[in-house]
Amino acid sequence: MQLIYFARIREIIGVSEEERPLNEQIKTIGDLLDFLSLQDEKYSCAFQDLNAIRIAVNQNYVSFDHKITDQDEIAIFPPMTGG
Amino acid sequence: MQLIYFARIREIIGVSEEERPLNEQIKTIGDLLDFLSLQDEKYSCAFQDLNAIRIAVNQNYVSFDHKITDQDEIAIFPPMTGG
Amino acid sequence: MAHIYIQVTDDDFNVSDEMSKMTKGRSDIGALVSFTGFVRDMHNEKPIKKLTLEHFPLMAEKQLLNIAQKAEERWKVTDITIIHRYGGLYPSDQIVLVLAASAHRKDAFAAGEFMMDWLKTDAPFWKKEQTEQGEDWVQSKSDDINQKNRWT
Amino acid sequence: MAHIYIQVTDDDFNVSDEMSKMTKGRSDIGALVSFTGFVRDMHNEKPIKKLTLEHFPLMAEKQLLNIAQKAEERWKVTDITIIHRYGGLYPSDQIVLVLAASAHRKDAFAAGEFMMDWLKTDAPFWKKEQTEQGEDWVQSKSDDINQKNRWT
Repeated sequence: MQLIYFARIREIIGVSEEERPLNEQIKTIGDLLDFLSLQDEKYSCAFQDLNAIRIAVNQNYVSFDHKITDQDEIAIFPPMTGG
Repeated sequence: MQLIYFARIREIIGVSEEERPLNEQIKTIGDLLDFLSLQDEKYSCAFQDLNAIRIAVNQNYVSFDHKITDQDEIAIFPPMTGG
Repeated sequence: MAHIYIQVTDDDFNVSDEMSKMTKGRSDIGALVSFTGFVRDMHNEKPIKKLTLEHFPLMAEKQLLNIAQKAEERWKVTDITIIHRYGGLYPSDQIVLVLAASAHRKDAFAAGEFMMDWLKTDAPFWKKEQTEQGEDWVQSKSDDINQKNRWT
Repeated sequence: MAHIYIQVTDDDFNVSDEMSKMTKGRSDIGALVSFTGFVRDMHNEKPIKKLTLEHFPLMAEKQLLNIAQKAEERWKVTDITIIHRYGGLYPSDQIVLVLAASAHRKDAFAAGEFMMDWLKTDAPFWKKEQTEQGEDWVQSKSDDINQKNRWT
């Protein structure tokens, strides 16, 4: 799966995108965030406050219980401040 | 007093303004409309539906019980359709 | 105190020019809402050939200023422009322009809509329509009075 | 079906040009509401030197279209334009333009305000402010979420 980060999340993680293989521990967005947080402090810091995390899969907003596939483009970012 | 008419009222009465002396029968706007209506069919026709009459004295909206003086400029017109 | 600019005219206006006059050199304005009213080619299912606006000149300026001041009292607006035309107009012609500027969008939207609602019922203008069937005065709408009354 | 025009760009826009594109040759439009958002020189009592807008390109266009279509479903609008800028902006620069045209003013105002409320919370743009003290991301406001939720 393709992971994309924006704004504050991108700055903390230090890259704007990365490719990761799906594994059996990761079924949902929530699992993915947990998995990454255990891998590295940067992720656990970026995903610390889940109220300040928004997710889009293939450019559509989804909730943390959304199921993911290996072909998904998963964007992780803070609440939007457009307009 | 100076009387000014607009729109449909002006067309029915046939003049856009006229000078009239105040007399003892006329204390309020309501009295003025009654007095004019008795003078001529044009006025009684124009003032027939009081719901469709608006009044401004010296360019301020007033109600039918507003007291008038001989120096007043009294505008009589239908509901506005601006904007 | 908001900057208020009122104009009652038989000339056309340019929205962009009016916006530029208002915002030029200003960096305290975060939100600018505009309303432009146009003559439509249909009204009550009748094709419109021409629209003539009669007005009460002195009172029109006074009332427009009055409406702008009421808006200024209710919302945090920095600038207001109201331009209202009179005379003979044709379908697609501009009739009225209202601009409301503010630091924040909510005040600008509310002030703009409030002023338009007042204009419909309290600005001394009267519209006469010319159709194939002849000429007739546009009736005021009870809906417009309800719109205005929701602000009180 | 309303005519919808969406643009995500690092260029400036001209409000009058966008209005003309929309209304040219049209006599079914009675009401045109515009919202223009500008960079202010102050935010949370701090002087702003620069504002940088980051965005998610593909999704931005998709979401703006989505927002326009939601507005079109709810109100009788004939035309919608949304232009949103990204990149480096300075105080008094234009950020966003929303136009909503309709036969009647009520639909145009409601659609315009609805789209702006959605843009604030659902358009994938993020603002970073540069002040004397350095750079920081603009926090989303709970007030904006409340504004948006009043439409649901």
